[in-house]
Amino acid sequence: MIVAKRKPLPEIAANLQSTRKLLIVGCNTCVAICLAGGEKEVAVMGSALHLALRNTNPAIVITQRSIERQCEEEFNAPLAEEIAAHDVVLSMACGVGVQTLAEQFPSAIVYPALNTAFMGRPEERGIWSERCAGCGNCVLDKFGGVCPIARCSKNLLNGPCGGSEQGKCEVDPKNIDCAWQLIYDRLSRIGQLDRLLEVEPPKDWSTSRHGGPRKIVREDMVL
Amino acid sequence: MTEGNKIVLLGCAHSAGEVVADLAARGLALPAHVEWVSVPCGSTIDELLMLRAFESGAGQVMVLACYNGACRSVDGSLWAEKRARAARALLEEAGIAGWRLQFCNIAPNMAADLPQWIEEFREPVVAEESK
Amino acid sequence: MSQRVPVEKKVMVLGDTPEAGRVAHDLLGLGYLVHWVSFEDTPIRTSFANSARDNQSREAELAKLADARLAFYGDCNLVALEGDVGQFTARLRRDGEMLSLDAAALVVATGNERYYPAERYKLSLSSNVLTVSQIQRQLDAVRGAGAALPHRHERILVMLDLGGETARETATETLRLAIRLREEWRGEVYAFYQNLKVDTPGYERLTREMREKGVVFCRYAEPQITVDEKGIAVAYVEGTVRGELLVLPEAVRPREGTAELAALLRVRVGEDGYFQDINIHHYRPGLSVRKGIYFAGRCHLDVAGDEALSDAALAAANIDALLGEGFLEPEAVIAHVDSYKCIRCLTCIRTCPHAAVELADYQAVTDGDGLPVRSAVTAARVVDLACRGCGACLANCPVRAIELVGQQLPAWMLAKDNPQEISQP
Amino acid sequence: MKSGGKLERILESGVFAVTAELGPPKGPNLEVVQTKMGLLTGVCDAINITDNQTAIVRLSSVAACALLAQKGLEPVMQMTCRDRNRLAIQADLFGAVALGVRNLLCLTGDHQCFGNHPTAKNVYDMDSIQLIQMVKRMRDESLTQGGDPVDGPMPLFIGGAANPFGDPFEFRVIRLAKKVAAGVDFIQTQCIFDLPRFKEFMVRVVDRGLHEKVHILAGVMPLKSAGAARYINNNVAGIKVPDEIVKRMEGAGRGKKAQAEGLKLCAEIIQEVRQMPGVHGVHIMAVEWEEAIAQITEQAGLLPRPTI
Repeated sequence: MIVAKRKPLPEIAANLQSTRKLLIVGCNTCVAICLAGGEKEVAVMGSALHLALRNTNPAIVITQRSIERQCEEEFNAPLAEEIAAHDVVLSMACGVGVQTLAEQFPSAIVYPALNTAFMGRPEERGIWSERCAGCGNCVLDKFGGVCPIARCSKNLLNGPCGGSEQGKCEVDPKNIDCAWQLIYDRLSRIGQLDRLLEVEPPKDWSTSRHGGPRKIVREDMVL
Repeated sequence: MTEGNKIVLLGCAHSAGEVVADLAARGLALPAHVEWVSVPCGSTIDELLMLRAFESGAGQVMVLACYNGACRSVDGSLWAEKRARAARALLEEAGIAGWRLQFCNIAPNMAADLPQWIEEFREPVVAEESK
Repeated sequence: MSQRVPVEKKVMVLGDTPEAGRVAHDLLGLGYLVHWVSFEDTPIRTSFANSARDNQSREAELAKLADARLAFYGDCNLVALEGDVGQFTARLRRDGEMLSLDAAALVVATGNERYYPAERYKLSLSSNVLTVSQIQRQLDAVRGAGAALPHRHERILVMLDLGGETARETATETLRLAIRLREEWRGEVYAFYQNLKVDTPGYERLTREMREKGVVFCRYAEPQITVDEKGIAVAYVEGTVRGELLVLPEAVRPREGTAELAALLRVRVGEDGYFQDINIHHYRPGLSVRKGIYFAGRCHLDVAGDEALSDAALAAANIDALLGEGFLEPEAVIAHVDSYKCIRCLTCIRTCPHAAVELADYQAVTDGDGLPVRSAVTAARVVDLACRGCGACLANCPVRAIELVGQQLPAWMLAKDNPQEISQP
Repeated sequence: MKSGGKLERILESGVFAVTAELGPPKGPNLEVVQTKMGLLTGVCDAINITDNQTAIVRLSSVAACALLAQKGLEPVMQMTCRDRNRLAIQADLFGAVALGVRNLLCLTGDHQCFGNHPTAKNVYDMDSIQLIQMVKRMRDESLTQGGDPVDGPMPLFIGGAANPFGDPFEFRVIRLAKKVAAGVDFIQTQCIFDLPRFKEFMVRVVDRGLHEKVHILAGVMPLKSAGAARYINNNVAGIKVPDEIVKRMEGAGRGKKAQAEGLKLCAEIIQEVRQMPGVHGVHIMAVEWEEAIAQITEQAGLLPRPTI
């Protein structure tokens, strides 16, 4: 899922000093699951903004809504009237949701309330970590199901570098596992260590963000 | 009670609730500016409850949970403490001094302590008012 | 509004220990059906007989084994535990076959594990350095043969503790052994201690008996033990005693697999590795975090033999307090999930300290004419009978899909939108 | 001859080689480079110029190497993958070769979080092994990474790094073998303090016959104090300073006495590694202490340097 985190309140409030009517729109999919932008966080944001603006903009009226998936126009459509009736929309979705609202409602002022961080999974309750960098050319078959692009600090394809110590990455030994230790352990476990003997050639980054904004067209779904 | 003078006590029914009942039984009602809100356990207390207490007009909020190891639901007091810390950070971001939210562990037999805690908690506000 | 749910008086007891036997024994006495499951192939019957109260004969206890209300399942592997209080289903594997057993409640009485703490004692065992169990076996063998024991040792040195605290169970055994050594071997017995565990039930009586029988007590500050060809020397605060035999208590530790079993049962293990967190008033009497699962004896407490049995009796009494009426009902305050708001994020399931939330398939709802009102959905569900109403799920739900039924809260807290607007007329 | 350079000639002739490290200044102050050049002249065979070492911005290694080449010294240009993509790397290599550089050390590069621009975007378009492979192809097949012909010869002696102290240890020799397969000509190792582990590493290297395919220069570093030893041990991932070395430095006292002990220790380590089969030279990394090189090489009996 997409993992995000709330922006600092002052950064959000700074954009709302002269707003009369604010509509906070949450998203009950990825960002709700990672406890950043679901209905509950929308309510917390509503209260926190009331408190933050109580001296500078006490008359602000805040309406709170949460919808199923903000990246889909169909789910956003019922909000059309309310969006028109508010000065500002504060989106608590990921960057995709924010842009969907902005695209769908061209005259609305839409601000983000979250910092969208990565594609990852919950390691345990309250802890999420990155797993996929969306490079557009999956290499997990070669590396025992551990991604060196997303999980090695230097995205090495012929790792590990010299900074791997006791299974940890030198960039942040407390929090980051050395992806190459994980790759080595996994391949050793499944009897595929020989895969690491080959020199992995430079990656074709054109399928990643480096090839420009990406689009997938499935011809049989398009008339 | 004037706006902003209200103190909300947000507490676990098993410990703080017993204390409040004990005080009432002795004819020692909580001061008028104190609103007592009973929750079943420290686990119930989240940032939203605390922020809303302020939003509803409280100038101060005191969160009361059992001592660690005395919670009927094991981690409730730890949860309440962590949540209070998170709410305090959020209040600070909103420009409200963190000391206005206080977390205390309490046991059912501490009826003698609570009124004193409330008094001490109010001190800075009283000092402010008398200026 | 009565929500009574009838329950069968059927209990599963896990473990092959005297305390497991005591739980089974007491429950049978109270008219319960008992499934007694052991993970080992050791004869469970011995445990049952050993658990007999002093005044009841072993024969009479063994006769009860024929009781149809008691079923034994030895050498089993617990694969999964499904359901909740009132309706647990244990999936067991025995001889490669799967077996399902139902029970309304469950008692864990798996005991602890003995070992010789060589690292802590910094002494290795030899022909003249023996553990309490080793000596006990020698004494029992002689006693069984009915022969008088030859006078073998002039002077026997017994350590009551060494390198830290001794568990109550092994401490009591050591005292008993010291008395037997006096009586049966008639040697001079010196008992060395740093801290006597005087709060252990029966300890004071035993130490008095030891003194009366002529055991000499010596307190030491720092353990100084020398073992060489000449014999053994133990230094204590007033001097040094030399002897021919050194007796050391064994230590206990959580049974291997305790953490794994706890994970299967979704109960907790404390920092010491035994079942249960330390929790002053509710969990000490053998209650687990989960309703309907209890701990008895040495799997969760540092207790000596008799005390383990009384703890087992307490567990049986607790179970009877829960199931004795033949029905269960939910607590006054319980959580409820709005299945249509739930986004299946699993947070409540991961959070519930009582393992009372599960992912469930909600059936479709139709009106009187059979027309659909709500479609089927998969969502979190709070098991009413297992919920303790703490509200941890509610505090963590990211979409506010959970409410506490039966709990009064101010309107400003529950408001779906912000309270300012709610309070405006 | 691959490069025709001095380092290659020395190593090929079987002489025990000495290379040393020169850190360029944090600005365009060429005097610093010239002073350090003076300190290193005659006491080593080639001079490594670091490339934004530990991710701290410094005068570029291309420029410093060009200056060395101009003055008739033998530079080893360090090139990391952190700051340049494959286009920038190749462009800089063309320039360096054109200005007389004949040795290249291919590195992945320290992560920018350790340097003075931690908010920078890193590149890591390629890793060090891919870089080695690319340079070899440029030299031997005269082709760029993209497959276009290279206009002019690329006589480069290709180096790589090896860290015998990183984890997983079993993989370290395999990774060295990958570098050899990719086309590396010489290896400079991470700083060696833990001699038993390095010895074990070299045994595995020799077992695989890698020492016959690549020249291994053992990395050494003089310690200035016990504090420095502890700092390296605690803060530099992939270097371990054994307790006995820390104790020895502690026992030596402070200041000049400690420095003298550090130099002595470094010379001793050089003598130890020189005995190990497969070690063809040493690489001395005296960070911001270039004056130490002359004393170390003197004490280790490595002077005078041959003129080949």
